[in-house]
Amino acid sequence: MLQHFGPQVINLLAAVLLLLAFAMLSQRRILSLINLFAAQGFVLFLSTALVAALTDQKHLYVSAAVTLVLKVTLLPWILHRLIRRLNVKWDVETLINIPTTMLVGILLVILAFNLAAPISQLAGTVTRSTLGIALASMLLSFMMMITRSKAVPQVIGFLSMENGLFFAATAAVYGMPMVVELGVALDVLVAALILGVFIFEIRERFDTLDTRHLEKLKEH
Amino acid sequence: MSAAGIAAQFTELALAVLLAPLLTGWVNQCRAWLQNKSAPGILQPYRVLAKLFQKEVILAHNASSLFRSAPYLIFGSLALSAAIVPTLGTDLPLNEAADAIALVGLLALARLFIALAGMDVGTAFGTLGARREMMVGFLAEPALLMVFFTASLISHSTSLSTIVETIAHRELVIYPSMAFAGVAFVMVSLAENARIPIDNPATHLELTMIHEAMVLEYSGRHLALIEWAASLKLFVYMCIGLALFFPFGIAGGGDWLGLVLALPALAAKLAVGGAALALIEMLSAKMRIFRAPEFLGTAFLLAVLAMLVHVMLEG
Amino acid sequence: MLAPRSLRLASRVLFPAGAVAGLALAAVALQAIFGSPASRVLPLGLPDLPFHARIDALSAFFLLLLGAVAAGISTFASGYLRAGEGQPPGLQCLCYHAFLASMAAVLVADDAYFFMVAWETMALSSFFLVTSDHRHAEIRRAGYLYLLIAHLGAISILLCFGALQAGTGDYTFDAMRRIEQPAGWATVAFLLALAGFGAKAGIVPLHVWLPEAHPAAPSPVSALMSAVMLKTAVYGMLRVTLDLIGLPLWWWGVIALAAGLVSALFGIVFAAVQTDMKRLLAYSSIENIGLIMSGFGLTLLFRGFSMGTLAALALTATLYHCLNHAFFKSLLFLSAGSVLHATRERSLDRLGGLIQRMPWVAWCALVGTVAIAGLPPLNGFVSEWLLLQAFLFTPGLPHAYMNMLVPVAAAAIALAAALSGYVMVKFYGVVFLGQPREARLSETHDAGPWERTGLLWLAAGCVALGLAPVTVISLLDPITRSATGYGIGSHAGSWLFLAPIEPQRASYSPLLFFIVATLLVVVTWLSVRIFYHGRVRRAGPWDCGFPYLDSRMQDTAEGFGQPVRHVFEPFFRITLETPLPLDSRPRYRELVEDRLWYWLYLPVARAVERVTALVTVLQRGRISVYLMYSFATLLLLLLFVR
Amino acid sequence: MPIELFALLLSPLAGGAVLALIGHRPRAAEVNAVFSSLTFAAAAVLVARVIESGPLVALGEQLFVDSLNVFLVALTAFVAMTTSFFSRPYMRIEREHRRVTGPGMRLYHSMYQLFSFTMLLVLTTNNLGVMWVAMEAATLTTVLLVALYRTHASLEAAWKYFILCGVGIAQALFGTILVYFAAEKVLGPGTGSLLWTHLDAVKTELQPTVMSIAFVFLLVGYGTKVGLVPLHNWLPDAHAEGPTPISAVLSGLLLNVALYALIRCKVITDGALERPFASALLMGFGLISVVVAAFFLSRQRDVKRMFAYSSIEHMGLITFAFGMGGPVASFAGLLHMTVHSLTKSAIFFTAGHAAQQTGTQLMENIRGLAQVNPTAGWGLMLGTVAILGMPPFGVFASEFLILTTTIAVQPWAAPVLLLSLGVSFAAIFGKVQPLVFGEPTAARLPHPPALVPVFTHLALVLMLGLFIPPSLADWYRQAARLIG
Repeated sequence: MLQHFGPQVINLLAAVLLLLAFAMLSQRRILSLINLFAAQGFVLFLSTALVAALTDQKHLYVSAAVTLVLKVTLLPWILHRLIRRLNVKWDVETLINIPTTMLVGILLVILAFNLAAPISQLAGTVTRSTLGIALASMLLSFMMMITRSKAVPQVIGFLSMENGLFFAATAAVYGMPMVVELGVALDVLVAALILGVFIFEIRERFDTLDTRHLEKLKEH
Repeated sequence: MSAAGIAAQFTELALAVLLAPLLTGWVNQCRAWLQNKSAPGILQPYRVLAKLFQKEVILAHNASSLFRSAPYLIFGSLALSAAIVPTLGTDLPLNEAADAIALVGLLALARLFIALAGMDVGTAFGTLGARREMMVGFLAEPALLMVFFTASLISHSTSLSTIVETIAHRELVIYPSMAFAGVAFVMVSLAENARIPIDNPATHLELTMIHEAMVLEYSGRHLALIEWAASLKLFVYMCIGLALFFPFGIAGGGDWLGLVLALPALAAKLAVGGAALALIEMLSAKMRIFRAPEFLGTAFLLAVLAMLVHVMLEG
Repeated sequence: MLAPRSLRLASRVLFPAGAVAGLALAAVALQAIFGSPASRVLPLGLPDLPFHARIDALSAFFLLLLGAVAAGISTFASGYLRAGEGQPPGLQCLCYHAFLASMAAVLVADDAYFFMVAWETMALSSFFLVTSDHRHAEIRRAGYLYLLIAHLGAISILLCFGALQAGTGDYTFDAMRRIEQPAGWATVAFLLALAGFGAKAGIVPLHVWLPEAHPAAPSPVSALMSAVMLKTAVYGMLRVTLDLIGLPLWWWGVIALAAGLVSALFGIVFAAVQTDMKRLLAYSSIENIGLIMSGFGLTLLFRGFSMGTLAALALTATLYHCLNHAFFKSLLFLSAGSVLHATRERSLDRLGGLIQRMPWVAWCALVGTVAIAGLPPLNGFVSEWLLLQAFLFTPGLPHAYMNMLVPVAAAAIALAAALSGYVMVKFYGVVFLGQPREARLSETHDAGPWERTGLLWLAAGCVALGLAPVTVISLLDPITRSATGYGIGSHAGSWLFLAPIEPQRASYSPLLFFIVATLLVVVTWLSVRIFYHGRVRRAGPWDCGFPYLDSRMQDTAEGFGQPVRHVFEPFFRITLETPLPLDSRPRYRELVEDRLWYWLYLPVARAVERVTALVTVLQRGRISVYLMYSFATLLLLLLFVR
Repeated sequence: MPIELFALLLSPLAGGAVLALIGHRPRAAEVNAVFSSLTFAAAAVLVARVIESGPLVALGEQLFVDSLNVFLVALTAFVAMTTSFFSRPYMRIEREHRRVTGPGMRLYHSMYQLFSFTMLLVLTTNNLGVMWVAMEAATLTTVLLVALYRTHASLEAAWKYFILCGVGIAQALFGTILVYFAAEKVLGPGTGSLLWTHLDAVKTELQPTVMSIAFVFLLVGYGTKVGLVPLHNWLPDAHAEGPTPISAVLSGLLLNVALYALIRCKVITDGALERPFASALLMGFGLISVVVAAFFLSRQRDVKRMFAYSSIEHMGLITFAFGMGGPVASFAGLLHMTVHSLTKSAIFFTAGHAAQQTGTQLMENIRGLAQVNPTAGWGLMLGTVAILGMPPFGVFASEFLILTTTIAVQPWAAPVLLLSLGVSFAAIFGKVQPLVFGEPTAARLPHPPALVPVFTHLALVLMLGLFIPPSLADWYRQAARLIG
């Protein structure tokens, strides 16, 4: 039963992931943005666990556990604490309005799909069709970083891009070797900590988190 | 290098040095007649020289050793140029030593020293004269060189004797290029010898004088030597003119008879030349100093034209 | 050795050692001219392109030139150096000898890498010397301009070597000599070489650095740069065209001739209006380099039409003028240096009457002036005479149009020579003769013993080169034979008479000429002395009876240049400030500038400025824009990949 | 596992840990120097072993050292050591000027050692995944150092550096995943198919389209770290705002390490694809970088920012050389990497010292360095002359080789390269000359600067310019053959 339904459930999870990426792209409020990020982490955990079950790869369970701990609980908690300490409740300012970003997002998805098409035929893994979706979600989060002017949304965009990459790994190759998975997870954690430190510093020095003030270093 | 050649060389030199003031006297004589004035006599330049040699030399306080040695250098170089130009015979020992370009260089050397001497005492007129002399110089010298080049293109050689021999002993051919060169040469010699259109030899009018301004500070025997050198320069220019354009009557190599005959021929030609010079001076008026470059520019242009004409027509 | 503070060590020991080394180099070179070309591979350089060194006749001649002139200049420098000016003496001494060594290396280099290393080390060490007194802003500007144009020249020389190796990848000169470059690549190589070496030699469009850099350098250095460094550029030109390219095309000669003539006239006309002693000499170097380039153009012209003997004559004239210019220009620069050192003054308007205080320097400078003006007994005249003789033979060219052009070229050369006489009278008259224009000039002292020996060595060189042309030409014979296949040394007449082709055609004997001239002068002096008494009385100058004569009534340098400014008006860019008639404090100022600065250099600078403005748009500081760049690159490449 | 390789990786790690504890104490700088020297010693022994006994594999094929990366290991360890010597007086003066606090010093020293550990790990690892992790760790360690002074500008620079490099490195991860995906087809799952040695052995059978897409992601990823032009925007800010030793190490070493990673991927991709797709891309990006960076220079007012742009230009030149391929070009590329690192770090030392003396990095108010402190002034002048490719120095040697091969391989590119080098010469020299010469504005400093490293570097570069020892030459040739 698992072998039969497994691939459809994974495709479903991939679709949910893509939906979450779009949602984050169109989100205006920081708090809900963080919750969406947590949701994305949870979906990633589910898919990794499912793939581990399907192909009984031991190290995938470990990586699923790490994802659960890191991306679903620890990082969102850090971000929430950060928002509370900075008592920042304002909505997310975007550089170009939401409808145009959505349009561009769709174009990106189409591009990602026909780019991933040749690769997925070759993929022997059961979840090969989800590679396109993983690439699409990565490009969408990249897009989110570009269009957001506040520091925190950029950080969240960066972390969701890492989620997209993890999903691509599981989709294409049943996850990277263990030592690489752990290394990447460690890097993401350290990156998040450093970004937190930075946001405090910027807030203290510039007393605003709008990156439009970070523009003095340029050629006159 | 025959004996006749050496003899011709020495007589030429002695002749030039002794007869130069006579030629200047003759030119002044002709000018006076043309202005129907009575001239002071043909030997007047000799009396002036004799007087000046007796006089005491008065030197300015800051006159340097260059000032005192310049007259001798100028006189020596002009005497040498007189020796180089073939007036009596063409077989001259000094012929291999110096050719047309060396002659022009020698005249330029004389001009350089007289200009430096003019600037030495540091008076306003001295430097003024030197500047004007050098301006005339830097336009006249290339013109003279181009005249010589036309002649050497015709005779395929720059040594003066060969030029004279080719022009004198070949059958009479009308060279249009030599015509241009002749006109250019006349204009250049007028400018170089400070004759009327560029500079008036007779007056000491401060603003117009070029040659006189440089020698203002000289006195006594130095002034004598400078005056003598000036007349020697006129004589040299006359001889160059004759050698290039009317070389008939100049003795060939090594025949004594030709030498003897050449003397009266030279005297006659110089007399005619002197008269022609006086006539030209009478007909033209002195130009403003800033018109001098145009005058000499045309001379330079004519000389270059002469060469082009030679290359195109007679090439 | 690096930076000894002690002045004594540098000037008493190191510079004379440099002079002795120069002499030794000259001796070795003299002997090497006649020997067969010796080549050796040095252990230095790139692994697969080690330094190749080779001395053949051409490089031996220039080494001789370098050694002889450097000997004189080094002796002068040992007396010239004084503490407190610019960098510590040790550093200057180090750069000076590095400069000499790199020039020698340029002359012996036999592969592109060694040549380029030596070439730019020469530029670099001379840059440090030029900016030795770097406290003044205009000296820094001059140094910068000099090194920039030198570097751009080096770039075009590197491209020229690229064109010469024509795809074989072998950058040794032997390989370049063997392969037969296609005509197209050979022309590209020639034009690049002309641009590269022209930039270093100071050919007109690229000459702007020369009048800035030479005056900025201390005098021995500017003498060395003017005398020898410009010649290394000529050597480079000769090496590339006559040796590496094999048979040159005739119309290359026309380009070189035109460039040479324009430089000659341009250089001398600008020299006439200068009021700074060393700028005047720098501009006159441009004129002499113009003469050398026109001689080189003539050589190519004859070589193109394979008229061997005439090419040999033109090449002899070119090399002879290189040697002469090295001697008399360094003599003049050194005398200007002594004047500068004695009076601390470089502008001509504050000098004058120095012949009384500095007789030694004055008389050596007179020898230099007569030599550079190209007047008979001395060496300037001999090379000009050879050049004019070469021009006289051109009507034999098969190309009708050429026959017309070359006489005009001869006229331009004659005009340039005459003008150089004018300029030198101005230089000598204003500096040494007349009344001192500044009160403090009265306590100047003459040059020290070391400086005098340097000046005398160079003056003796000028006289010797003037009086013994036939021996010098026989020295040049192996070079012309190797370069053009013919030599005029064998039948250049007996030791006394110089008759390049045959005696009837043209012959000149400087020795006989000099003896007869001195004889005549002595005879006149004696006859005047014997026949008439020698009474002399000192009194005030006559000056047409005007009593209140003072030093300001003399002609200033600017005044002396006025006729040339009037005659050659279109050459200059003159901005005139004349006072109004009712002006209470009338001020007359006339600024003479170089048109090329506004036509060529400023437009290039503005173009670079515009492109920079365009490019800096990339870096406007917004992080989202930067992210956009990276995103766009990714998408572009992905589209491109499929 | 050979002892020196173990020591090579362990000593910086241990140093990082130790200095994390005692980093703020006055003696910390000496400890830092000791650890760096230990690393360099280990590197030297490793070099000796690799030269005479060929490439070696260790730790169950996780670590791999051949002649290519051992040369970079030696270079990295050497420059890290000399920078630690330089940073001793420099940071003490910074601390006295109260620009850095106690904890800041601790952070500085520990991060410095961790940074050299990550670079050495990137160089010696055989596993592409671990290489990516180490590269990301290198970015993380230097981000905090760039923001050490906590000024507006340094925070902004650090933020941009982190975001741009983070995003770039993410692309590289996707590229690595695709490589692993392609390798899995041939070598089967497990860590085996990520090991470079295995990939190298089997690279012709890898699937071409996947490899080309993978290379695109890798190029954008690691290209951002190398500072190729469209992706270069973070580099000038990061190199100009951090403390000088960090700018020197960033400019000198990190760029080389990133390029090394890119070359490892290029070797695999070129093997997989018949047509030289990867080389063409590298050449394109290299040429654009040289031309665009050259034109950035004439508008600069900050000395370290100007030399950062010059680093972009030189990295573009090296990428162009490696893009051309062939033994001579690769040899020139490696030589240029060496001399560029040595000269650029020397320049940053002197420029940093000058900035410290005058208290500002703006070039208008730094004047007359040669008067106040001749060694620093002449060091900067000679460094600038060297970096601009004036012959007696090694930079000209490699530029000569690159240009001569360009004339042979791509004749149209030679004038473009030379003109941009000429423009950069005009710009940089025009700005540095008034710095060194002229009336002095700088004040003397309490502690004499440690300028010995500057002159050791310049001496090495001068030696490489005039005489390349044969042993070094063969070593470079072996490495060049590896690159192909």
